[in-house]
Amino acid sequence: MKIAVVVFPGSNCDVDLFEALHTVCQADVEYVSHKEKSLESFDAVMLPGGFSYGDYLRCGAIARFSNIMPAIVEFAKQGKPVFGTCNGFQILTEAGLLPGALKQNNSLKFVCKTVDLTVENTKTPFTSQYGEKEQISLPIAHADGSYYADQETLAKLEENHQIVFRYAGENPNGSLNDIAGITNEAGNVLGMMPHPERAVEALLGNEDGLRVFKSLLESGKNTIEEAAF
Amino acid sequence: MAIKAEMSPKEIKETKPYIEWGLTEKEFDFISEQLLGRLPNYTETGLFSVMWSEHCSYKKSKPVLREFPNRSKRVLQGPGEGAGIVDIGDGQAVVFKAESHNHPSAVEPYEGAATGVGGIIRDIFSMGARPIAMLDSLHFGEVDNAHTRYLINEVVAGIGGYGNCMGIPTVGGETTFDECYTGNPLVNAMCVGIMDQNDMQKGRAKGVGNAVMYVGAKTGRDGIHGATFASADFADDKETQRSAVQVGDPFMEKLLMEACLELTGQHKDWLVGIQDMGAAGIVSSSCEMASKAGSGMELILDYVPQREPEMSAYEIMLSESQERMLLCIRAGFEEEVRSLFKDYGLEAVVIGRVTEGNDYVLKHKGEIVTNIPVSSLTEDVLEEPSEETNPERISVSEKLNNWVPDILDARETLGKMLAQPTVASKKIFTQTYDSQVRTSTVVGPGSDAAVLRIRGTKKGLAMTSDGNGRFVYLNPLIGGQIAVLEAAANLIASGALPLAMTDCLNYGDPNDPEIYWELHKSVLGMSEVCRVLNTPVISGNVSLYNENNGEAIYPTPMVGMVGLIKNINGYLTNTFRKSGAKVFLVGETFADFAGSEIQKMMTGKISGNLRSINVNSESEKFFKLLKAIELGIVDSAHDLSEGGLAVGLAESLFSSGLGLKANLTTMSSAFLFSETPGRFVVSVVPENVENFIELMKDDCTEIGEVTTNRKLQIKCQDTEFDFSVEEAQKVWEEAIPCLMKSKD
Amino acid sequence: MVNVRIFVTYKESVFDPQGETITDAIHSLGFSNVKKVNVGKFFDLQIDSSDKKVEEVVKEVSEQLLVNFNLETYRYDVMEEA
Amino acid sequence: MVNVRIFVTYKESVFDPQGETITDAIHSLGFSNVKKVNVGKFFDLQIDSSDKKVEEVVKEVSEQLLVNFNLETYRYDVMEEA
Ligand SMILES: Nc1ncnc2c1ncn2[C@@H]1O[C@H](COP(=O)(O)OP(=O)(O)O)[C@@H](O)[C@H]1O
Ligand SMILES: [Mg+2]
Repeated sequence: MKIAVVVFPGSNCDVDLFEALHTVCQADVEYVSHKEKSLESFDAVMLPGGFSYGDYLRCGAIARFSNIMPAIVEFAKQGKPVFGTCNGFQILTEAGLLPGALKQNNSLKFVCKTVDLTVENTKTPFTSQYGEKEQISLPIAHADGSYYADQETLAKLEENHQIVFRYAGENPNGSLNDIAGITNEAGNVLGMMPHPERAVEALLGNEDGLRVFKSLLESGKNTIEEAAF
Repeated sequence: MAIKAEMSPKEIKETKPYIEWGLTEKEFDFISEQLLGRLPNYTETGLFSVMWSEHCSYKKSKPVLREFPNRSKRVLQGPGEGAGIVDIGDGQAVVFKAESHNHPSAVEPYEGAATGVGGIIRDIFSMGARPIAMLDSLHFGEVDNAHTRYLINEVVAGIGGYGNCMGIPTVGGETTFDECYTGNPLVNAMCVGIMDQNDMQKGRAKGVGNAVMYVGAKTGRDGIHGATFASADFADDKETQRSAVQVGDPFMEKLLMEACLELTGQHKDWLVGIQDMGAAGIVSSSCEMASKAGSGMELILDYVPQREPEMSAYEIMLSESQERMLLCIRAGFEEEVRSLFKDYGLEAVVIGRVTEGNDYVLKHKGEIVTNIPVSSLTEDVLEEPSEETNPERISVSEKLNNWVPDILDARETLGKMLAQPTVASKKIFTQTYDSQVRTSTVVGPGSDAAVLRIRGTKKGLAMTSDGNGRFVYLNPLIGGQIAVLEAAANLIASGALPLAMTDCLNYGDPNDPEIYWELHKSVLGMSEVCRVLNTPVISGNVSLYNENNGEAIYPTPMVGMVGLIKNINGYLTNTFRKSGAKVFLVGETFADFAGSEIQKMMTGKISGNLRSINVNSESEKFFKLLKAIELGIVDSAHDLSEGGLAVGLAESLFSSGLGLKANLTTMSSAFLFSETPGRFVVSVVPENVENFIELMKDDCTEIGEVTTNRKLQIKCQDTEFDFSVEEAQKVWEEAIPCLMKSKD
Repeated sequence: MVNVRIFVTYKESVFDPQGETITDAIHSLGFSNVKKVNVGKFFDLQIDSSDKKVEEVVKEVSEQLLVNFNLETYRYDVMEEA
Repeated sequence: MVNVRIFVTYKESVFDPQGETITDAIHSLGFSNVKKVNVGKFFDLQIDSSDKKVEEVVKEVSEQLLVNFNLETYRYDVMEEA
């Protein structure tokens, strides 16, 4: 499986994603500039955290007009795995690949800490290695992570099991329904505010995020095997 | 400040506007008569006034700074460049420097702090290094009034706002509170970078005909006279300072950093020299680059990218617009550089050339607006000898008996102590900093030093920033010693060998002989410890005139220190890890209450004299402990500072899920709060105890055992008490959030 | 040249933490007669009106970029010709 | 009840990175006739006008809380009585 980590002007967790995949998971991963137009040789796409375009205007609002975006939209439409964390999540909502929006935290402050989460849906390409309702903890680091969608959309998210991660215990930002991460209806696009890529090594004190990447790599094996079969 | 309003040289001589810009009459006359042989024009007078300010010239502090040792086998670049560089083996080097932004932050706390961070980051990547961590050192007034709370909120938000957006983790720092900083908070920032040794760059413009290129943000009228402003005492007259406010654009700086790192890392053949535009903008960067290379320079100001219309030469040269760099590019590669920067959405423009000789020539709108020797701006600055006198408070306190606290209820005293803002948890601030981005932070804010791993190696770096103005105020020499010892102790406790240090020297008005004496004595104290520990000073910054309406701050040297961890898996934190481990106190405890937190808490002020320190034996003890840690026989280590042993024991228990039974029967409860420097609390698992004692000998005393009952149980000579760890932690964590919420 | 001011606000149903915080702060300053505060942002655009219709440009820029319809609504005023 | 809208903008000479970035984004969307974008914020206050003079309240609240005079200036409109 070949994975693209997209770099926008102002992305800054691109290294974190890359290293988690390359060094820790030994996956085949490449940086792809926002200027590129094609994702042809890739099997999965990841949008990193950071401050694309300084988060001026709204987080992710300007990045969604990048050259690479149409290719990402097309990629998602084909049912291939697309993942966004933090700013990546914000870009995916701004681009309409995921419903809803991310507002400023209720505290009005940036918050960097480790939070408890419940894995709500293990039937996605990113969560198959977690147990149903498993409690994990992951770092968050954002100022605008309060998930908002109107009631109708929220009801649909709940009904379709599109909510993949929920804050357990303290809700750190005011997200509706304690939402920390969601997929699109088809389940191949995941956006989440927490940073699994920061929790993949014992040296840094947390390995709970590793299985997001392991799940993806495993799902890749399955599809390749299926194709070979 | 339109061009037509500019005064003629004669008018300048007569009406002396330069005095307001910070130049003295004596200096002006020296410049006209000795250096130029004519009167300087308006633009030239402006250039002199900023380049001869203390901030750019160090004319007052230079004689004192010469005391600092700045060499060791490892030092690759000492003071004199954007930042100092130290060899860490494997062809790699660590690069670091600290910078103060006190005065800008007093006026506009958010942008002042943010642009301080932006400036120090540029210093690091201008050396060819990738910034990997930020630390800060913040000193505010007491948290009992709305203005101080506003300053705190805005400064902290500014530091986080810039660092978070840049993707550089803010991993450590310090925050203290004392009345003397009320009108003049100290906002110091330190940046640490890492590089391959063959990527090292210098701020140098040499090679006749080579291009001087300007990259980054456009020049506006912001921050004109920022450098002189930083060098003068300021009163409450805010109106005139408002124009000096610069706004930071971290997004622009992120692009600038990536572009510059591509240039320094991959196109060394194009590049001759690089320097950031900090204080005094284009003038300081360009003339320093020429001066260091012994070149002349000619700049055409019409080519400088400008944000506002009708800017005069004076304004263009003195502007302190942020996020700009100056490059010297080998002739013939201008187009390549332009296109590299364009790829990042940035402008790179040739604004001049390196010339022969020593002339600094500026042209604007077809006229020569400046033609002076380069060295007149950099080398020829008159050093100002300063008078020194021993302040009366010192000679008085030498004769008095030192205060010793009378503890009625040790448990209650500890509870109150944990809630003192200087002791209490700073999480409410540090959790607004992204301390983990780049996924190399092994230990973030909260322990003695921050620890980062170095990717691709087994090594790690530990780093800390420390300052204790109270001790320096009571005895500058010993206070200076303590400042460096304290920083080194933080690194040792993390398992790191201290390599070198940087500093920010924050003092009052140096024209006051007592303040100059404080500066001099404290630098002597710091230097002595640097020599003994072999931690040379490789970079730093001086911030004088820290006064508000005539009242000086405590003399507050900030020490930033970086250490090397041989094997990252052997790093330690201050938290106890295993029940049954034996707890030792390393170092002896004396009646050191002068300048302590307990004195401040119980008497409302600080007083007394400091006990002198045997620096050599401190150093021996430090290195013995480091050896024990490197041998893997220590389980946790915590150096003791504000609040003394009692606070240190409590902190070692926080979030550990453990307890401690301490037997201190040789100590009266007052000594629990003594702040004797150079002490550590360490825990050692039973199988290592024998080896540990063998190594540490008399320098360690067993004081108790880690338990599972989540209680801090202390028995001393005069009393015995229990404190639930959960309760103690709650007091410690909630103190500052609670103060920050108050409404008066 | 035409100057246009575009006002963007949260939709009625969206909780605005900033508005609440500011209301509290105003009350703690003692201005209890300030009952409610809503916060919004505005964009002043200078538009060269020669080619395309100004209102069209304003609508497109707003709807494509300046406004997130999940949360926000907008209005605009065409101001004096400069 | 009186409704007041307070407009807060950067002072003329203050660098506004947000405005610049948004202008660039608008240009890259193809709207080259948008020459300049300035960003500001506004506050809608509902004020009970019974006791203190409304304008006084607005001034004090703005100057003490809403406006940072290092960088910003403000204006306000008193709107319809609600
Ligand atoms: N207190 C100090 N101790 C050691 N070196 C210092 C000190 N203050 C300044 N320096 C060194 O002098 C040089 C000039 O510093 P400075 O003017 O602050 O740099 P910048 O131009 O980046 O603001 C730097 O190399 C700095 O490291
Ligand atoms: Mg510099």
